[in-house]
This record gives sequence, C-alpha cells and structure tokens, in this order.
Amino acid sequence: MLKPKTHYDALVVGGGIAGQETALNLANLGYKVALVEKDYSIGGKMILLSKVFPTLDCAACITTPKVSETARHPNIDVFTYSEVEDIYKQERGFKFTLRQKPRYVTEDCTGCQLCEQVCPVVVEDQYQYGLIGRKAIFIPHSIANPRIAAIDMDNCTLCGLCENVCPPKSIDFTQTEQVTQITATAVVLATGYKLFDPTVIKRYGYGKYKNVVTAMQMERQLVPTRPFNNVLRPSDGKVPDNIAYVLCTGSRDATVGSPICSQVCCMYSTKQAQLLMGALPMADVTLYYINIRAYGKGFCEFYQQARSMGVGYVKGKVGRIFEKDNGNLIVRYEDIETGEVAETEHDLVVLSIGILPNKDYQKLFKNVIVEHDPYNYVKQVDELTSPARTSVDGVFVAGTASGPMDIPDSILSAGAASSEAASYLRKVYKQIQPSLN
Amino acid sequence: MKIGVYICHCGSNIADYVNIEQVKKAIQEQGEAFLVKDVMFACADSSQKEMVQDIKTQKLDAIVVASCSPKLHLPTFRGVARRGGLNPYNYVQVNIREQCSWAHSDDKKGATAKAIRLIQAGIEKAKNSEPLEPIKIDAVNAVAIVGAGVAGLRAAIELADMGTYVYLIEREYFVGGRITQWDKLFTTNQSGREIITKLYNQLISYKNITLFTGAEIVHTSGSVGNMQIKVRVKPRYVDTTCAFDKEKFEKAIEVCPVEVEDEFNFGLTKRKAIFKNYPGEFPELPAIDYDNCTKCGECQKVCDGIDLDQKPEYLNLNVGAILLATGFDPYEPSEGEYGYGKVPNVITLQQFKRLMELCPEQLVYKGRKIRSIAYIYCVGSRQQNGPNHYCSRYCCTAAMHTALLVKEKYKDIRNFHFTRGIRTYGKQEHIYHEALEQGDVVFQSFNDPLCQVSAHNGTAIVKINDFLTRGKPIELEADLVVLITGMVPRKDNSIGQLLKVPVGRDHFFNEIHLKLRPVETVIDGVFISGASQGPKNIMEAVNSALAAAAKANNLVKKGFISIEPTVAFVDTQQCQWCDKCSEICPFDAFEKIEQDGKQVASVITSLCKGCGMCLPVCPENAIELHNYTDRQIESMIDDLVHV
Amino acid sequence: MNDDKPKILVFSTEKISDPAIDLAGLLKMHYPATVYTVTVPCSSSIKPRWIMHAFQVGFDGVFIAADGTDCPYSDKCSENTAEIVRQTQDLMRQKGLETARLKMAAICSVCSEAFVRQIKAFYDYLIKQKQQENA
Amino acid sequence: MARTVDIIKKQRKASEAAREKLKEFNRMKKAISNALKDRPLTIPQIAEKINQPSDKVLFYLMSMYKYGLVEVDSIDEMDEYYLYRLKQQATNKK
Repeated sequence: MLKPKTHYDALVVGGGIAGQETALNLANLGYKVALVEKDYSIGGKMILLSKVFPTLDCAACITTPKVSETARHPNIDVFTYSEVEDIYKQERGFKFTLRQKPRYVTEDCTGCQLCEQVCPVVVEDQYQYGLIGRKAIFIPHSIANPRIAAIDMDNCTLCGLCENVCPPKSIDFTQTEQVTQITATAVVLATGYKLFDPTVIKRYGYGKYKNVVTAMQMERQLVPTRPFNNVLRPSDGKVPDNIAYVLCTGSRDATVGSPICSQVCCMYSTKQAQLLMGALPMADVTLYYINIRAYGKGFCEFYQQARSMGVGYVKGKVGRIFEKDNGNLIVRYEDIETGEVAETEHDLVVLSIGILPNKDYQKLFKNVIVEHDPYNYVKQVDELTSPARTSVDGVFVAGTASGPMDIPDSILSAGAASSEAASYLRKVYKQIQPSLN
Repeated sequence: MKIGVYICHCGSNIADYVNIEQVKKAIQEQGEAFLVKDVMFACADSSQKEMVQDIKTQKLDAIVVASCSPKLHLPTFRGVARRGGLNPYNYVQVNIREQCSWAHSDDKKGATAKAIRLIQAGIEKAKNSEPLEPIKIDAVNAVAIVGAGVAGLRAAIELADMGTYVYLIEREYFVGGRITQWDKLFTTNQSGREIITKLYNQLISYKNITLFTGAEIVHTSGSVGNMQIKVRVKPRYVDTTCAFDKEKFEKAIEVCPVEVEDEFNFGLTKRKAIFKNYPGEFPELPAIDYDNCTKCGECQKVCDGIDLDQKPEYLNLNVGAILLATGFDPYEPSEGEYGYGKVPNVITLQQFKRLMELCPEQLVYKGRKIRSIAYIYCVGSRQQNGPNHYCSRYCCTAAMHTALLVKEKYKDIRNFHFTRGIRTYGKQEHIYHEALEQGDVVFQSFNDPLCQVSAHNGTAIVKINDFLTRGKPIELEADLVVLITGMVPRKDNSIGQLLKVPVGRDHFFNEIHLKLRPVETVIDGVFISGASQGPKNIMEAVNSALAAAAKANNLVKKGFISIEPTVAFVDTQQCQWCDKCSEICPFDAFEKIEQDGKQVASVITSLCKGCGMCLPVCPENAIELHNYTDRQIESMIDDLVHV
Repeated sequence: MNDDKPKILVFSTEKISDPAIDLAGLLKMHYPATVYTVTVPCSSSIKPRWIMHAFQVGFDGVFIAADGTDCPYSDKCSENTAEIVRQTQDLMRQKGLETARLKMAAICSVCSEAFVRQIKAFYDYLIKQKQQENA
Repeated sequence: MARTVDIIKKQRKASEAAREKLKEFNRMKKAISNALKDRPLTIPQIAEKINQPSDKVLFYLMSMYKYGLVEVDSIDEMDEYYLYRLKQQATNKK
C-alpha cells in the first residue's frame, strides 16, 4: 500500500476524468497532489464507455494515456480503493483522514490473471453492470489502472487457490485497513455523478423484464472488451433486431426528484444508435424523445447524421412498458405527432437513464459546510466568473460534481478548478513566504 | 559496445510459453550481448537495483529489457538507465509478453523462436542507439491575451494570480466585450456591467497585467516559448493623463455635433463622434471615432484633454504564449429573413436586449407600445439552406430568460415562442419551466419547416405548422417579432490568419482535440478560449478561459519548455531543397537555410513533433528521425528474419 | 523450423495500433508467431525502402497497421500512408513482387479483433502464395 | 509454505452467500458443460435441456466464455441465436 505523505498542496477527491485533469494540471505546476479514488482503479465512468460523441473516437483511447500519465506523475500520489473523511478546515488549509482499504493483493501483482482462472466463485461483475460474472478475486476491467487484482472479501470462500498460484506471491489475506491523518492546503471536489436507478419508475419494468436494460449496460455491450460475443439481449441471448430507447428516463421528471435535464442522454443515445446500426446492420433503432438536445460543438450535425442513417426518432413520452411471453416488449407512448396513444413492439428496450448528484461530498466536511444548489449538486457561489469556487474558501469543484455535463465540459471545468486552486495555493504560500515568485 | 540483456519471466506469464533457458542460450551464443541475465520480475525493486549495479560495475553502454509492453514500463527502465548513469535513450524495451508469450500461448515453440528474434532485434536497436537529451527551449513567463471580454479578463486575472505576466490586448477602446451589452444574465441575474466593473477593478490592481485598448497584434515571429509580437495601439485622441477630469469630457461629448449610428445599441440609437458606450465605462475615458470626426474643434473648446494629433504607437512585446479570447459576432439576419429589414417590428435578440434597457417603464418600439411578442428561434443556427448547420447552444436559454425578464419588467405582455425543440440543457431547464409557469406559449414546428413572418397593418403575422396541431398552420399577430439569433465567428479573423489558427467546419477556431486538448491549437503556444472556439454561455466561456490560463501558465512558468528529442534531422550533404518535406510537415517545422553555398532544409526542433511524415517524401533520403534511423530500423528487420 | 511458414513484418504505431496489438495479446487472441512488429511514431513515417528491405531479406509480407483517422499528428495521415503504399507497390512491381504482399489497414487503439482477423487472413493468403510458388 | 489464507481462516469464516454462489456456479458450469458435450447449442436450447431460465444460462455461459471454457460456434439460420461449444483445453497445465 502506498504510504501517504503528511502534507499535500492539494487533495483531489475523485479519480474520474475531471479529477485526473485537475491533478495533472496542479502536478505539472509543481504542486504535490493526493488523488483519492474510492474505486479499485482510476478512470471514473469515462473509461467504461465505448466511443464518445460526437467524434466517435473510442473513450479508452482518450482516457488511458491520461490515466497512465496521472498514475505515473511524480507529483501525484494516487490512492485507489481509498476514502477521505473528516475534513476539517483549519486556519491555513485542511486536515483530513485517509482510509486505505485492503484489496488483499500487494503492488507486486503483475496483472497476469492466473488467480482469476482458479477462483471458483462467480458473482455479478459491477464493471459490466451485472450482465456477466466475475470472480471473487479480479482485475476490475481490462484497462484498469492500477492493473492489480483485488479480493472481494464478501464473496470469497477463503479457499486459498489464488494464493497457491500467484507467481509473484502478491496475495496477502492479512492485509488491513490503513488510516492516516493528512493535511492539504486546498481541496478539489471531483466526486462526479450517480446514475439514475430506473427501478424507481416501476412502469418501465426495469429489473423485472429482462430485456429492459440501462444505457450503461448497452454501452458495455458496445465496448471492444464487451461481456458477450455480440450485442445480445439478456433474456435469452437473441441478437436484437428492433431496439427502442426511452429518453429522459429519470431526467426532466420532478416526480422522481430529477427535474433538470441530464445534458448527455440525447447525445449518448444518438451515438449508441449509430454504433448499433454498425454492429447489427439489420436492426431497427427507435428513439422516443421529448426534445433532442443536440446543443454542443458538432452535436447537431451528429444528430442529423443519425437521422440520415435511418435511426427512428419519435416525439413521444413513453407511459408504460409491457412484456410478452417471448420476452419482447410493448412500448406504450403518447405520440405527440398524432396526439394519440400508440403501442409498438420491440425486442430490446434501452432506458436512457439520466445522471444524479453524488451527494457523498456533503458528508466529507466536519466544521464547514459545502453548500449545495437546489438539485443537491455542489453550489457554485460565483457561477459566472469563478465557476469552480464553492462556499468554502480553499475548496473547489471540478466536473459533474457541480451539475450534469459532458466530457469536454468536465475537462474544461477541471481546467478552471486547477487554475483557481493554483492561484489560491500561490496566494496562501505568498502569505507565508512573501518573496515567492 | 557493451550491452546488457535482461529477460523477464514475469512469474509464469512469459516463462510458461517462452522457454527462457533456450532464449538465454541463443542470445549468449549469438555473442552480441556482453551480459545476459534472466530475472523473475524485471520491474521488481530488487531487479531494478541489480540492473543499476550492473550498469555501473560492468560499465554497460546500453541495456535491453525483454519483458512486457513498453506502455507499462518504458519509463520505469529509462529510470533504471538514468540511475545507472546511462542515457535513457540507450535503453531498449522488447515486448515478449503482450506481443509474444500471451499472443502465442497456443504455440510455445513459435513463441520461443519469436522471443529470440525480438530480443536480437532489440539488441541491434540498442547497438545503433544514440544518447539523446530532451530539447530545452527558453520560455518567457509572459502571455498575450487577445480580447478583453469576460473570458479574456478572467484569464488575465488568473494568469497574473499564478505568477505570469499578462499583456491584455483589446481591439475596442473599452473592455468588457459582449456582456457589457446585456443587462441581466442567466442564470444568476447579475448584470453584465456589474461583472465587468468587478473584473476591471480587480484587473487594475495587478502589477503584472498591462492592458492595451484600441490595440491589435499586427505581426508575430518566433515560436512557442519565445514569440515576438508587434502591437499597434490606435490613438484615442484624448489625453490619457486627464482621466479624472470627467466633467470636461462629459461636456466634450455633449458639444460634439456629429451623430452616427451606435453599434453598442445595434443601431437603435445614435452616438457622438467622441463617445463612451455607457456611463462609467472602462477605461473611464472617452475615445474619438476618428473616421467620423469632422475635426470641427468644438470639443477642444470645452476640454483641454483632446489631442487630434496623436499617432498610432507600435510596441514590440516578448511572450511565451498567446491566448485568444476574441469572442463571437451575433448572427446578422439577411434582409427579408423572417421579415428582417422588411416587415416593421422585426428585431434581433441583441437589439431587443438593448431596447429593454432603453425602455425602463414601458416597452415601446418605433412609437408603438408592445403587448405581444413572438420569439423566433434558431435564426442563423441549424440552418437548412444556409451555411450554419450547428446549434448555437446559448440561445434557447437566453430567449426563455429574456421572456422571463420581459414579464418581470413590464405589465400585460404575452410571450409566444416559435421553436424547433427547446434545448435548455442541464440546470437551465428550470428557466424553461418558469417561462411555462408564467403562461408563455411555446410552439414547435412540426417536422421542422421554418415559420414565416409577414406584415399586416403595422403588426407582424407569424405562421407556423405546429406539432400539437399535427402540422396544421397556426397564425399569430404580434406587436414585436424577436429573432433569436445565434453566434457566428468574428467577421474579422485577422488574428486567426496571422497566427495560422485553423478553423473547424463551423468556422470557429478549432482545438486539437475536443476532449484531450480542448484549449490548445495545433500552433504550439497558441491557446483558444471562450466563444472564439464555438458558441458558449458565460459560465462555459469562463471555464474554458480558466482552463486555457492553466495550460498557458503550465507551459511558460518554468522558464523553459522541454520537448522529446525524437525529432527529425537533415543530412545537408544529400539535401537538394525540393520543398517536399516542408510541404508535408503538419507543423511547419522546416526552414530553408544556406549552407556551404547551397540551399538546404533544416528542422526547427522546437516545432518538430517527431511524427516522421517527412521521412518517406524526401527523394534524396536525406531526412532521418532520431531513435528511428534507417540503420536502426533496417538492422532490426535483418535480425527479425535472421535464422 | 519456421522457414516454411510465411513471415510477416508489421509496422505499428506507437500511440494507436501498438496498443491494439498489445490488447490482442492481453485477451489471448492468437495469431501466427511469425508475425513481428516494428514500432514507428506514425504510419506516414514508414519509408518505402524499409519495406523493400524487409522483402529483400526474406519477409513474405508486410502489414501496415495504420493510424487512420485516429492519427494524433495530421488528418492527412491516411492519405499519406496510402501514398507510401502506392509508391512501394511501384517499387515492388519493378522487382517483380506481388503487390498484394504489402497490406495496409487502419487499426485503432482497441481494434485488437480487427488486427487479428486481418493478420490471419493475410497469413492465409501468403500460405497460398507460397504453395503456388512451390508447386 | 505458510499461506496468509490459513492465518485469516482462523479468524473468520467465509460467508454463507459466497459458498452458495460457488455451488451455484459449479452446478451451472457442470450442467452447461454436459449439455454442450455432444454438439453446439443455442442459449434457449441449453436452457430447455437443463431446465433453467435462459437469462441465467446466458449469465453463466457468458462467464464461462470470458474465462475461456466456452467458445462461439456459429449463428443459427435465422441469424437470431449463436451456437456455443465447449473449448478444447489447449494446454493441460498442472
């Protein structure tokens, strides 16, 4: 386990694209950064995506260089599978507790995956959103960084087979949690977002009807390291040929506590539709939408491209989904073009789930309050001219922690956060040492 | 040349499929290596120490590690080389895991034979390797920011805060850019001027920011880290030392007899030839619009601060980087587009924003009290027949927000929105909801034909095929039609042309990569921000300005820039200067120089990215790339096929 | 021992196609062991003389795993690489070499499946060529 | 040689849920392998043969595919369902 320093210039909470970008910018300026990620590897949600709109370059190609740059930077200490808690604002800077949880595998692991071969337990793979199994000892996913295995102790039968086969003897069941008190001059919250849980909308039958999946599950099916040998529907492995997307699932819907637009679903659905038409040339893809929000650079053109490829766009709000005996689904919707309620049969339904605030940041601080906006995102106290500032001096926000946004906006927001944090650090250090350049 | 070779077992990952003993023997027998060792884990601390020790005690000239992909451990072993006292480029990594043992786990014999060849080729490469040092270029810790709108001002303050000297160069006589023209802004309802006042006051407190107004960059030379820029500062024709004699200047404006159309109010009002856009504008000093001034001398009679003999000044500045924050132009509808210029009472959103500010009590246009307003969306954006296919992003929210302000400010006004699908993305959704809640009517054209505007008894008629009526046309009479115009690139792109900044399909400045390098351009040291790279709202423009500030500061702060030494070089004996290399180079890294009485190509190493595109096009084979020389590549090929 | 098997030289690029070939190994996708990779910065940097050299010293086929549209250096990369292939094919014709022994395909950084598929098809083609030559 | 798992075993027991999952996987693995012994089958065919829900068969079959126990054979005539077969163990490692 990496031994933390006693002091860092900046603590960055969250190792997704925004956290990495912030950490890299600060580290390149010579500041020492602690990057804390609660998951087993850095990369956030972006590293799990297939191709990204509107350029259709693959997400892995874009993130992996950034991930390795972050992991390897001499000024960044990356703490994966670790959590931050009890942050206290002090006269100068912050003190906090770092909890490094045991993965029961040491850094000697070479990522050879022999342990995975011999482990006899299969549980749902969270990185494939439950579509497929993984072992109780596992490397999170094929491009995970660090590429070190971890044991999911809740599902381990303590058979010890992994320990028998591990070539560099990196398995250590006796590993324990390490708790360290650390200080940092500035804090950047890059805690990201949560995906909307569609089981809340019972009418759509997610969790009950096997062939109703989330867009994230579809995203994984479109990645080169996908769970199945092709895009298949989960009920029986059939190659789907008539796929529906239900947009605004958990967005623009005050009844489920999510009144705002999630800003990315229209475009990722449009992208998936294009990728599906490539993967399954015979398939029909229909998007049920309210408004198509193709607002960003190249988005409108991308949307037009999907239409010209033959993706169906139906302006209509989906009311309910029914399952037939053969696993097919009946989508009932109000067709705004005709003003009537209509029904269409599909063999796979994808819910374009929205994004929700990750409220975890609200529990981090002990003696100060990082205020939130009406939707529970981190409040930007000077939204127009200092978008990264929060209600606490010295605490900055980067990426989707302050609201829904796409990848380019997250990266720009992270750029702003690093800029403001760097200015803040210089100001603080100048107070101590006025001669500082 | 003494070469040390280390063959990694990677536990069993390599050793299970590649017969390490056999490989080791083959390499030893071949006799090219001075020392051949096998190690359980080359990356382990103990192995690294052993290698450092070997380099020192055995006086090795180069090392080869055959293990995993260089993507994983190239920097690790370059570090080993450095710690042993070797140049990191005298190190070669051979990938016998991902591209050998794992790829051929079904063919152990084949994998072993391949490993031997790969390592032999690696040894060849190491034999022909040359020590390389990163190229260091001195960098001036100063940045020129072009444009003092909200993005430029914010970037300037942030860069100054981070310890970089800033030259802020504004083409107009006044700072603030577009947002000084808007009153209340979404989503905070702050006024544009309030923001600019705050930023300007902050700006002038910095010793490391120099602001030039009425200024333009007219010439640049040099390259990243050290750029020479020539700035022309237009005269203001007023004596800047009398800045605080405000009253005299007010008087001068009053007596000026010349009236011209006021661009600040988009032609809704007139201004004088000596002018300020609004009271208290920054800098708080009027300017004379020389082209329209009749030199009548009236102002000079009341104010001794006028000096019509001022001449343009030229300044030569030295900067490490340039940050463009040149903003946008609002789309100007063509005559007749939705009745613009033909039907009375058709104005653009920007005119309407100014009109609202000029009408504190009642909303009156051309003498007519306004009771109903039709907002027509996507004017100049998402064009079906025009060149602008893109969505302008800010306008749906801006229109809805304006509609809210209208109802808040004036009584009894009805708002009708003629849209093509509302795109109030993200949190801006609540503005759309508020507009609906206050009773605004929103139409959406069915299957996307555009609505039509015609004149009718002094009012305007808007016709739309609406969604809810399944495409049946609806007609509506409105006292005022507001065209919700999008953003277009600045008409005058002289700065972009001067710096050779490429533009995208939409003609805005283009970044290298929307996600990886969103504020960098292919011109090293030139950054872009704000609406100059595409439509953005204020928060987004400021985010990109601050991001660009971070990148620019990162680049120049250290005082030097290091670049990879894998750059191209020219054999001037062979070169006949045919220009092919400079034609194909995406980075303009070739220059023509004179050497020994003939013209030859020379690589500007500070511009070369080491892509090697010039290598195959040279008819004389006079160009090579460090670390990928003909000798290295061809000797590797020899050894790969060697039996 | 491997002499009867076709030998293929692959030019792969540091940032784009090399990671895909690595990933193929990582996912244990098999391809013939007589496929050797030489890494270059960009597929537009390959000199025709390198390719010709490979044929001369005994390679049966040369495969360019091109950057395609993913090229980080230039949007003209595909064009430039195609030009290199064209020029090399001219040289091959002069030497009486079958131009199909040089193959180019765009391989993105996770296109491991495509790489393996392409290289196997190329390998099979070269086997047939060899058999014909021997017959 | 001492294994760390033996130390930890003295301190705690594996969860019942984990044991259950282990058994379930073994059961399904065995059933699917048996079903595929003679010829390649589609997922619905396997499900019918071993009398298990087809979504569960998909989950375990694909997990077996991931760990190299099963491979794709071909697709049926309707281009709807893939057929899967057992993978021949290439190397018999100890």
